Amino acid sequence: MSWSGWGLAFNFLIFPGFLFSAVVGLVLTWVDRIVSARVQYRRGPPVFQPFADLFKLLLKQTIVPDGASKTVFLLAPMLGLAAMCLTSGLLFYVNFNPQGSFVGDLIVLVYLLGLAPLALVIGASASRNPLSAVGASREMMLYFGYELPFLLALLVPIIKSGGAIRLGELIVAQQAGGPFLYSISGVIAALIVLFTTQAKLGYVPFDMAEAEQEIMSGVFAEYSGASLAVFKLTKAMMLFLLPLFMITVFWGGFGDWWAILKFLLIVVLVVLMKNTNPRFRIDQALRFFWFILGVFGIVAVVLAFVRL
Amino acid sequence: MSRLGLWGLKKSPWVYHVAAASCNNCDIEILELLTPRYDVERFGVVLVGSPRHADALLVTGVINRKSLPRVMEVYEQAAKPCLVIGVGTCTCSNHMFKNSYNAVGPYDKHLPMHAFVPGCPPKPEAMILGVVKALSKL
Amino acid sequence: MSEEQKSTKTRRIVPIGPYHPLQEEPEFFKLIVEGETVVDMEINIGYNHRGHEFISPELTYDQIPFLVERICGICSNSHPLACVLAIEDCAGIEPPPRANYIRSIIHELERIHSHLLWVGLGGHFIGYNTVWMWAWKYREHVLQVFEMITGNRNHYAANKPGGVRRDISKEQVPQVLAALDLAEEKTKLLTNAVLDDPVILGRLANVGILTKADAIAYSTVGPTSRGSGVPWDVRKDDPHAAYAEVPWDRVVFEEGDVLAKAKVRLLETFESIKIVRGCLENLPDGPIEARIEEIPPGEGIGHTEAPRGEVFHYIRSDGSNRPLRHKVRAPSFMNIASNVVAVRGGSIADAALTLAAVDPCYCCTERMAAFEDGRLKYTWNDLLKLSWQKTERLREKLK
Amino acid sequence: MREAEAGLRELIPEADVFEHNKRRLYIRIPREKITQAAKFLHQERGMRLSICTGIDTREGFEVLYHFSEDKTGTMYTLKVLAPKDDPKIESLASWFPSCDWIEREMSELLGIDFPGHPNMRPLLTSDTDWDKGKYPLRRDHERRAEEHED
Repeated sequence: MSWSGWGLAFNFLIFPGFLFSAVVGLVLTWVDRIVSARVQYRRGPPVFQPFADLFKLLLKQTIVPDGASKTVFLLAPMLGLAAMCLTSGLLFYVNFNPQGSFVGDLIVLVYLLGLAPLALVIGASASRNPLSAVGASREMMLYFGYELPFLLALLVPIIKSGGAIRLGELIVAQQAGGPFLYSISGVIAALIVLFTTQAKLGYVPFDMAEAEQEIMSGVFAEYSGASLAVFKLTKAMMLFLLPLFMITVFWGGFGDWWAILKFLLIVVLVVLMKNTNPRFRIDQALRFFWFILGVFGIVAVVLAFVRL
Repeated sequence: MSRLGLWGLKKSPWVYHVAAASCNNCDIEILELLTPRYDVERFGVVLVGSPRHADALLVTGVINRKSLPRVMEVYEQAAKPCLVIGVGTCTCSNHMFKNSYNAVGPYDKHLPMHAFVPGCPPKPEAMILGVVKALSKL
Repeated sequence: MSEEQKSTKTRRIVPIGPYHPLQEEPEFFKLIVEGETVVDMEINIGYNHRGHEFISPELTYDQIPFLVERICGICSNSHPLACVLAIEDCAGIEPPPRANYIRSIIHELERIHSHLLWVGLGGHFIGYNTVWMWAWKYREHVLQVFEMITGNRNHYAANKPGGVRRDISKEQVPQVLAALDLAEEKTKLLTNAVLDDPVILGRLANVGILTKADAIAYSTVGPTSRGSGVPWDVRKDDPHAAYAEVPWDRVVFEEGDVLAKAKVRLLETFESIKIVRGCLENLPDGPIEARIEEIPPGEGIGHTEAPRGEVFHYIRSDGSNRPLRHKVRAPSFMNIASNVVAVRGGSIADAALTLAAVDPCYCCTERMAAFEDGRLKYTWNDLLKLSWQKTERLREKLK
Repeated sequence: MREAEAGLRELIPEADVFEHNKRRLYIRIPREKITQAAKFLHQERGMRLSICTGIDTREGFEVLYHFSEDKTGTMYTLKVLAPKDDPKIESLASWFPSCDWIEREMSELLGIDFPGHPNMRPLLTSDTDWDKGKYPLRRDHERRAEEHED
């Protein structure tokens, strides 16, 4: 892989960027749905289901609600999608090419992952729907909620690798000294990231921003057709990329075939968590993230300093 | 391209449930469709929370003067193309409420209906057949 | 963000309904919120008004049970039962004992299915779809019993003035009992799963509290009032059908929050199972209906405990075969009004839950006809064009 | 004799009590006494208001207040008559929230006026093209049954 010209375009659009991660992400949403169905004594949809959903949405009418600012409303989904494509490119590049990563790409990645909820907030605010506004404010609050323990948890691998903020160094350190997960601080940090993943994906118990029963799909309420499809695609890609990120940072990267198994394990864990919990209230979620996970995050950081 | 969309629509009809002065029975049976015994997610049917996401509106009940403008608004908000399927005898003929001062149905006076599923309430199997027949005309 | 919103004190209106996934029926709640806190609520009903009280005087006494059955599809035995009780009260006749027992059996089976339905929907409302699926899976057993003994999954048409329409045969009794055993076992499982889950408790406890004083002032009925420590239960207070003859207990909780209401419903399910068992075991022999010669001029009141609370029917007769006036009061009419006090001070998420917690019921065969027959096929573009044309016409109309 | 019945007779001497059977009591009282009687039944005897029924009769509009005494399972029904040319009955909603909705419903479907109601908006028919001044539950409201052939 190269960082220039056509290669870059290929990386961004086909592999591992847009197309590849989209297809894998969509298959993963099927995994999500089939596992949910089996937990609930149902059969679940066929494997092509997410693709049918997507094609249908892409070709349906896209309505811009009255009073919404058209440009922002329609561009917001693209922002999230672009961020995810970049994330995908970056993650794959550093995993297959640990020496080639640049300084601070971990921080870039954190911000890229933050762009997806931001896109939701922007889009929902642009739609001028009171329910979407409630959803947007919830999404924003949730973002502030989980970002603090998330960053604390990410400090753990940084400390363990001796202050590296390059993903490549993290991977190299793990290949040399074993994954960071296999230590007390690593387990705590990984659990925090797992909960954050749940929240970033907008899955139960942290789906209050798109609570269908309370605020009619909240942030998505006014989206239809292609723009909704882009949001769904972004979510699907996140379902692919967030566990991948977790493996990269905590579980030794995906240099070997075991990574696939680790990856599926994380996805199934996320789906099971989704199906065995009711939705939190937003204040409960904030309390959970700040006062429980935040404290655990600090504990993990301290433990990491004393090399536990 | 449009054939791909049509295939998608047939394979993944997302339904939004509109009850206009119904007795709740058809509504409950519609929800019943999603539960383990019938599980229409097998066919890609998902109940969505916003009319903007809907491909099919399942309407139930005799429409009354107060709900009529709201139902029409919901239809207008739905992203097109959008099927409208009437569930229950009330939607076809006002059922036993035809003499009521408040019933303004049946639905085909107001909305472009694609199918009716009569019955009070129709059995869930009949509803599935209704949606399938409506889709098979596409 | 939340602090900032609280300080600016901007009031917003968050509409719930008329078409909202929270409710199966159209109803409009305007929540007036500051940030996420609900400060007031307006309720706008009438999207479901069909004029039953207007139609009823046009029908004969034999037809009316079918009409009132269609007030509500979930409590579709309560309304006919209360109605025939009112007619019998007016005419001064007593149904035979076997009819009374069958009425109780069907009424309690309905309560089981309705409470399980609520538990499922309650799970759905807090985003716990697994509870929804499980509860409704177990509810299917009861619906199958209904299909066996009355011929339909819903709308049982069991009651008629003077008795019941269908008998329960000897062969059916063991089948019903078997289904009950299954339902009881599974409901126990579900009850434990729901009431032991700390997150569920965190969501339900101390939410949407309806105080005892408010419950009395608003005259709430059924589980809504029994969750607030008001022990009113028509089955015990004014015994009808076979309720005085089988052993069972009231379920009352004092807290008044959503959790208490959920507990009332879950535990009542077991009481209902107990009643059905008792009735089936002591089912007396004899006729299933008393003959009514005529309804004398006068008036009659019938009330019964529906799954959601007291259903009240009043009949005024002028001696003909049609009533002069037929008043219907569904339990939710009283319960929903009490929401105004219950949601104040909670968050939007809690408000949605509180509204659902009273088990609102606002309203209180199989053939298929394709709309246009023939081999007409729509293409994607046709569909788009047709839909858009119709939308334009609608828009004109709406203006 | 029941305690509540005796108390009511004492409070309103002109009350005309009709016992339909041992659990159903109908008490006809003058229009002006309804607040007094309802306060007695609800606040002193702790009864629950089941519902009110409005009826269009030959004599006038009859409004029935069905109170349920849940301790004994007895229904006490207060009957009040308002003449057709002056359909007015004092509202109870200001102190008794259970009456709020039903009074609104009676006023829009039957055309009875409840002076003193804190929030007299239509309950079921607001924001519709409702024919003002037509009350479907009155006997003279046109019936659609004749238009159709059954």
